[in-house]
Amino acid sequence: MPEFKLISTPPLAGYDQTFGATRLHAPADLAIVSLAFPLGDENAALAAVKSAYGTDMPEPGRSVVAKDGARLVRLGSDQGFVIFTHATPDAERAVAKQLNGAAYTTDQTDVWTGLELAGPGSRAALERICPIDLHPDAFAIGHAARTVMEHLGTLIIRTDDHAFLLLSASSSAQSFLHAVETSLSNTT
Amino acid sequence: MTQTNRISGGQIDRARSISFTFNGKRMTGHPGDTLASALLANGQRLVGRSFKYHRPRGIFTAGSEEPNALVQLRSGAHQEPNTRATTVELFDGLSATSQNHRGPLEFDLMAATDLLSPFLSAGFYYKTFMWPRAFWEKLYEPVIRASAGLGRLSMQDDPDSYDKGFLHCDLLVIGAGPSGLMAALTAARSGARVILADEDFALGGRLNAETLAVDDMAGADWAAQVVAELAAMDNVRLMPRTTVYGAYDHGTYGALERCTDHLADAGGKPRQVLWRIYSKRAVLAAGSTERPIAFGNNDRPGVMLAGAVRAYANRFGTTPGQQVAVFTNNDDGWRTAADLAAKGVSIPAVIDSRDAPAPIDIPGIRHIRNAAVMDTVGRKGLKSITLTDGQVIEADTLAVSGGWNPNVHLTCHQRGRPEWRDDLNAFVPGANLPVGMAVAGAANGALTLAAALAEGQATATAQIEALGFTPTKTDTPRAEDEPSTSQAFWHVGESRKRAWLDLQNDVTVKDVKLSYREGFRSVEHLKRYTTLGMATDQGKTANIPGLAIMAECTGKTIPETGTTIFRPPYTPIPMGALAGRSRGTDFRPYRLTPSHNWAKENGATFVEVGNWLRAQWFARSGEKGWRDSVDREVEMTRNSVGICDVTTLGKIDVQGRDAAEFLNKVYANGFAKLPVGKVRYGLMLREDGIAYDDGTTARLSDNHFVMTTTTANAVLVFRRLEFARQCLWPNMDVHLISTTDGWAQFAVAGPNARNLLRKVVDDGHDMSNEAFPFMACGEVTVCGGMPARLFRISFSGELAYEVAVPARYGNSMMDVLMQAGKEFNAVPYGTEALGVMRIEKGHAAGNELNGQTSAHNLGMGRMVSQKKECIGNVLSQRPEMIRDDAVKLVGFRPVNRSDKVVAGSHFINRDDTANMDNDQGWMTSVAYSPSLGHSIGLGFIKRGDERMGEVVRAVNPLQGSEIEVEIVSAHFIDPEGERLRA
Amino acid sequence: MIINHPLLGPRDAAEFIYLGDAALIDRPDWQAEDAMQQFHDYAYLRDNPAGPHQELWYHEQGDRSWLVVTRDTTTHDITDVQLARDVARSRGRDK
Amino acid sequence: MRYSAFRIFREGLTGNKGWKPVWREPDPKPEYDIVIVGGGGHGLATAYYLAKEFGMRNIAVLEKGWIGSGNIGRNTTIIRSNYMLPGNEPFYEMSLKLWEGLEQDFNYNAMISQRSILNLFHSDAQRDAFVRRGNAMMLAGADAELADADQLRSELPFLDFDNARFPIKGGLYQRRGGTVRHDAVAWGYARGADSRGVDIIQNCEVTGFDIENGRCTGVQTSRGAIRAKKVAVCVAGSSGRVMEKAGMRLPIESHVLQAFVTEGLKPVIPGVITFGAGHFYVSQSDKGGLVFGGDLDGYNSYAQRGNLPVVEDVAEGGMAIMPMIGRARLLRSWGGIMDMSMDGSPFIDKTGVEGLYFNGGWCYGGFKATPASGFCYAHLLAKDEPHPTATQMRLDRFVAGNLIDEKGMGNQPNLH
Repeated sequence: MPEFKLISTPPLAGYDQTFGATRLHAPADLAIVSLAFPLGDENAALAAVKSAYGTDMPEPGRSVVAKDGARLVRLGSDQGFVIFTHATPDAERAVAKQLNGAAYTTDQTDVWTGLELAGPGSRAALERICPIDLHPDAFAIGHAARTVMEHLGTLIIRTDDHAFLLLSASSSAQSFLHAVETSLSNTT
Repeated sequence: MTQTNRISGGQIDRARSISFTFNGKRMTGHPGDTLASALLANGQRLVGRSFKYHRPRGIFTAGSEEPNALVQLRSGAHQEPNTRATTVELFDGLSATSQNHRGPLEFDLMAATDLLSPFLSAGFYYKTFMWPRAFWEKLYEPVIRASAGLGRLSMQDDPDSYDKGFLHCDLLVIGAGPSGLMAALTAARSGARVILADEDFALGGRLNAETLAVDDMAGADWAAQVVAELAAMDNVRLMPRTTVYGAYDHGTYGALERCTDHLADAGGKPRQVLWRIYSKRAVLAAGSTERPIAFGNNDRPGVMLAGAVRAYANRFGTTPGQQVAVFTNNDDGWRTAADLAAKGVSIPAVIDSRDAPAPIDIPGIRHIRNAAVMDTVGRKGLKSITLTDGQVIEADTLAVSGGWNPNVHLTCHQRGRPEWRDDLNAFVPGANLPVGMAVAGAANGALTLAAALAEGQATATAQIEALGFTPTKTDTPRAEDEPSTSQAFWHVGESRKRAWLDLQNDVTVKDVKLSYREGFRSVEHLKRYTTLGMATDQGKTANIPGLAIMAECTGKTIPETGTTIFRPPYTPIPMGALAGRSRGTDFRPYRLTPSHNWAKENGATFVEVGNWLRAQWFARSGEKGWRDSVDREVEMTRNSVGICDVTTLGKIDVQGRDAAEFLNKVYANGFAKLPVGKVRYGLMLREDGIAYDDGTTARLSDNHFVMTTTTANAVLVFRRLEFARQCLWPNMDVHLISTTDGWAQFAVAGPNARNLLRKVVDDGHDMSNEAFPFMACGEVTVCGGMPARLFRISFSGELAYEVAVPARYGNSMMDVLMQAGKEFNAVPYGTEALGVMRIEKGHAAGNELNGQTSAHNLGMGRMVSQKKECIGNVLSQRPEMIRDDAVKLVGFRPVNRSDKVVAGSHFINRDDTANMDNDQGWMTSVAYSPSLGHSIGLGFIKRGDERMGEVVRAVNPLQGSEIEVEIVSAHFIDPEGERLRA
Repeated sequence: MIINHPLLGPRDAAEFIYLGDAALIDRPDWQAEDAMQQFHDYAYLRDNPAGPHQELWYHEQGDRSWLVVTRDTTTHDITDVQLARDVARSRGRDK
Repeated sequence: MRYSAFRIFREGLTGNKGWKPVWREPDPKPEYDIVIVGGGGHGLATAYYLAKEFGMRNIAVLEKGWIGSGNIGRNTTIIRSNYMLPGNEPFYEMSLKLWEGLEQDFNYNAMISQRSILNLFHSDAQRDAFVRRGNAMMLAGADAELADADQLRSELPFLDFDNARFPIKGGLYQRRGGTVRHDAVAWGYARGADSRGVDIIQNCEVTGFDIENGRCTGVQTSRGAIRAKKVAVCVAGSSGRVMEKAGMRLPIESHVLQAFVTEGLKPVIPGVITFGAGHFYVSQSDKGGLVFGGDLDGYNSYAQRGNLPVVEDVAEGGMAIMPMIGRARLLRSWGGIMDMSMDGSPFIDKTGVEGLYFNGGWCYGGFKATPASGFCYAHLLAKDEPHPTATQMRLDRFVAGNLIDEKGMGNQPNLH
């Protein structure tokens, strides 16, 4: 038996703060697996997604929540993410198994760090860093966009009326957190 | 001081008093005052000195166009130079000082300059100060520089914070005067998303400064009512204290919101927010700016624009003086006389350049027709005026109106040119407006109140209809079309005294005439030669009169003479606001490696590598300098085993049926036949044949590769690969995704690397040299089932591996590797030791792959396949790039082993003179080699590969050194590669 | 500037990286007899009109797609945006 | 009319009535020996040196608008010769030497101020590259000086040494670098050329070239046809547009570069300072404005204006190295169109058409090159062979692969 054990220490683990009535926290055990649809076999891949998750892969810029709680995000014509809760480092294998080789999969869990922003002040805070129009008519629940905030590439998803999931690169997690915190404290 | 000039009325809160100081003098004002209105209320007429002649100056306007009343606001690090007193909202404890004088404001020692003015005409400095040559920099220029400039920076870091933001709307309304309010109201009631921005702290524009009625209400009350309605609507965002300063492409506007400037203390919040507003449509309702008339000594404190005088009286309950004469060429000036007379202020005369009856009946007024002011008296404050017929009238204030210029600025920020309207004697917006913009109200030449209200409504209606909204019916408010005729009358020709056009830069009518005489006749030449319109107010009150005088000289019309181009910003924007949060350590994000915390706890010194922070070395107690640490890390690694976090290298997951063929096209060397389970070094070229990036790519399965790139080029390589995939070979089944941050990757290097890793890699993975030889790779598990990737690659030249685990386990992995290595005396090493070992091994890195060197230069020319299609191979064969006498990468060692080689030295043959013609090449990278016990270097030198053993000079005149170096192989250590294959 | 992405809608051009003339899609045949001359022209002689210009933009802070944007270089007005991959295919590029 | 302090004194006493136009306003003649297309800095300098150094007088300079309306009047006024490559450095050093005697030469004060230029570095690799550059400069006879962080801290205490994202590790000085009053350069050359008989013709746009049998014999203009033995195009920023009329494609793209100035301030910044970890360089004008700039907007453009992201990026760079400028206000921004060449270096060359010559591709380095560009172009026009410092600035250099790529960015014009 090996004598060594590896411990998981994601960069923002356990972060949870409120700013007025708005909460900012790092969701635990967020797993992300990217899907790429093979050229010419896109339909087979989309069908495999549907049969695995019980819902159609959405259009680019949109996301849906599947029955099992996984969120399917379509990032481009041939690429998407599956975002779900999964603690162990085998998220990619789990998704690959469900899709049975119909899409190329890559583990993205550790590429990203996640922050959930929820509460009445969330949009005003995001106005300070996010160039995307977050008015509910323009960016409804489920909408997803990759953009840049304070020099950092960020994927933003509206998860509820006043709630957003933000994903940004894990190596710059502290700077990203600083950017969002500053926005909240500047607007609270 | 007491508020001697307060009169009745106005929108100030007389119930509360505010204390402030000007030049240390304590004064009081009221909430609702600007600094300018409070200074006037306190009888302070002299507020500053002009730029060139240091002439005494007073408040001239009531808005952001102010040329004279620039002060230094606040003190210490908060000191803010060149601040317009006319836009500063008064707050308790405000302190301001005047600027641009030596000695007290009243007795400026530099005022003597004014006496020399005959010799200081426009452009005089181009004609002198040339002899002797050295005197310009040593004498003339320092004197000029010291007397030029206006306010002073504190020289301390700006203590305030700034923020930025992004707003989106259907309709942006710029300006909240009568037309802007109507535009916003019309659009908002129809359900459109509206932003209404105005630079003033009180919305309403001129409605707050006039006594005109709207819907039988006082204009200011009507404005307040509309503002209240808008404020209650959730599709409207009201933005007072916000200047829309620039119109950019595709409906994007820049705006500056002043959040805490009106407070004594920012309270930890951003002082200002710089907004980028994305609008579908915009209505420019920026109003108009009054212009002066030029006459002799028209720059004295007390000479003011008539509309400003009215604004001080009506909005701020302040008269600038006790005897206010009016000089006008239009009807509007008369309203100043009417409004002030109604408040009991004495009006000695209204002088009208026109020979026409009074447009407004003011009981008892002295109306002097067909006349003009020729000169004034009163050095530090107006005492009297002299008319063209010689009569002298006593007055402490002269309200001047030369007509109104529509504020067309934002219409010109793209390609628009304004058009002249003879009936207004003014430029109005041209046809070529920024996309999505329409103009309404005074900004569009609708200079009367009724017209402005109607046009605001009509313009907004058209704008939102175009967006698909159905406007709700709204009645146009009732207002009068007040008299507004004017005469083209620009300057008083009878004046023999200097008549000012640009008050701040001291440009007079004579200067414009001189400019004409010397051939500077195009508007841009006029501006550049005389500096007309180049001061902090950008000539808002000066440009048109200046243009009119040039037109007189040339005998052309004003529109034939031209107009200067308006450029952003509309009013000046602090640098701090433009930078927002990106300053200090927040200038750019930090990227941290997975083992950052471990490194911090273990004494690492960090270095910036792009946005990454990497461990540079790990100092131990007793070590005297960084070299001690680095030498030890190298020696311990080469003797046993060392561990380095190499996560920063770019990692790209490449998958697809055509992945192998794709890699074969983007690398210069072959990749199509790389076996599964193997890694290969790859060299990428730019299309022009220059070396671009290098790294290793591993084949994990038939359709799955993992590419590594250099740290610096990770993003750029990814971009290029996407270009190749989408644009060049769009029918390849290949997919890319970055995994740089996903895997914590560690180099484990040294003779004990395998022994160490055997303790970490789970049983069942054969680590033997036979089963897992040099350049092998595979997916393994470590520490009891953790998925990991193992690559047998070596940058150090030692037996080495790179092992990768999911990044969230990286910090722990570093710890585990060190624990497992304890028995081998394992050492963590940083980027310095990494660099030393790669130089010892002769690997090219950033200093060699600098975008100027080809595979031929790097000694890798033969790697570039000519037997396949790949990026860069064709142009790499151009004759000048494969010359025999090209520079080649080789090693260098000092002939005298105790000499230190220096990167950046140039090579000169032994007997040649050190000059550019004899330049043989340059040293790229150097290190002290603990393994060899002396300094070594890599460098490019002509025909280097043919010159082994030759001694050349490495000259470094920059640092005053020159040594002899011997050309040697770049592979200082283990040239046969036995160690890495062990 | 705003680029109206064919899949994602209007986005600030700051999310994009500019490359240049869309003729960079038309990479010459490496085996042509005059390949050197063709590659020289391809790499160094690009369209530089004062007027409508077909050009390549990369949505780096977005979906990583390359776009062919038709934009007037004198006014910055954008009249057409397409996925570069579609354009490349329509111009006959393959594998 | 010779300018002097005495003349100013005399004119001052007589109401400044005696000043004469700085240049005449002649009508174009039907034919010239040399027609220079473009009345910017380089074109006027070319005419000046042709007349003064090469004895040619029958010359016209044709300007579409007003002279100096192109990049000579919309740059950040910096002069320097801190180049590295043999194809460049001798040329720019020659230019700097010409600057050093220019005002006495053309009797016009262009306020040449050698207040130094400093390039900051923030990493060891950057330092190594600057040492290589500094040594190349010195080998070419220019001056260079390496400063460490301690020296800079004492000389420029307002830089951010203690809270910087990318700490300043030192800098490469060229003390002879500095600034010049840009408009005055155009006016000084125009005055010097005019007084030697050169016809400077404003508001005269070239609409076509008369090319017959591979030979250029003149130009068509908005003021009629003008015959010429030689036609010299010198319109950087508009090169693509103009040479298209001669049927030529150039290895040049047109890009917009923004520049900025703040309100006037009492002296704070001694020389020119450039940031090495972001896009920002700055100097302070004699009038007190901080003149600064940064990177290209990045896309092909002939519109003389830029967009917000670059404005903000440049300001970020400024605040990153000198946070004392937070309360200085940006007064004005403008855009110039740059001839961005494929390797970042210019062209002074004959074309494939006999009698038609080309000068352009200056990227954003054209201002400092004005004297040498004019001199070398005049040399080429007068003698039909390149000046020794400009032999590599050929239009066909990419065919053979003879790149002059100071930045190592390759055939990507917006990265130079």
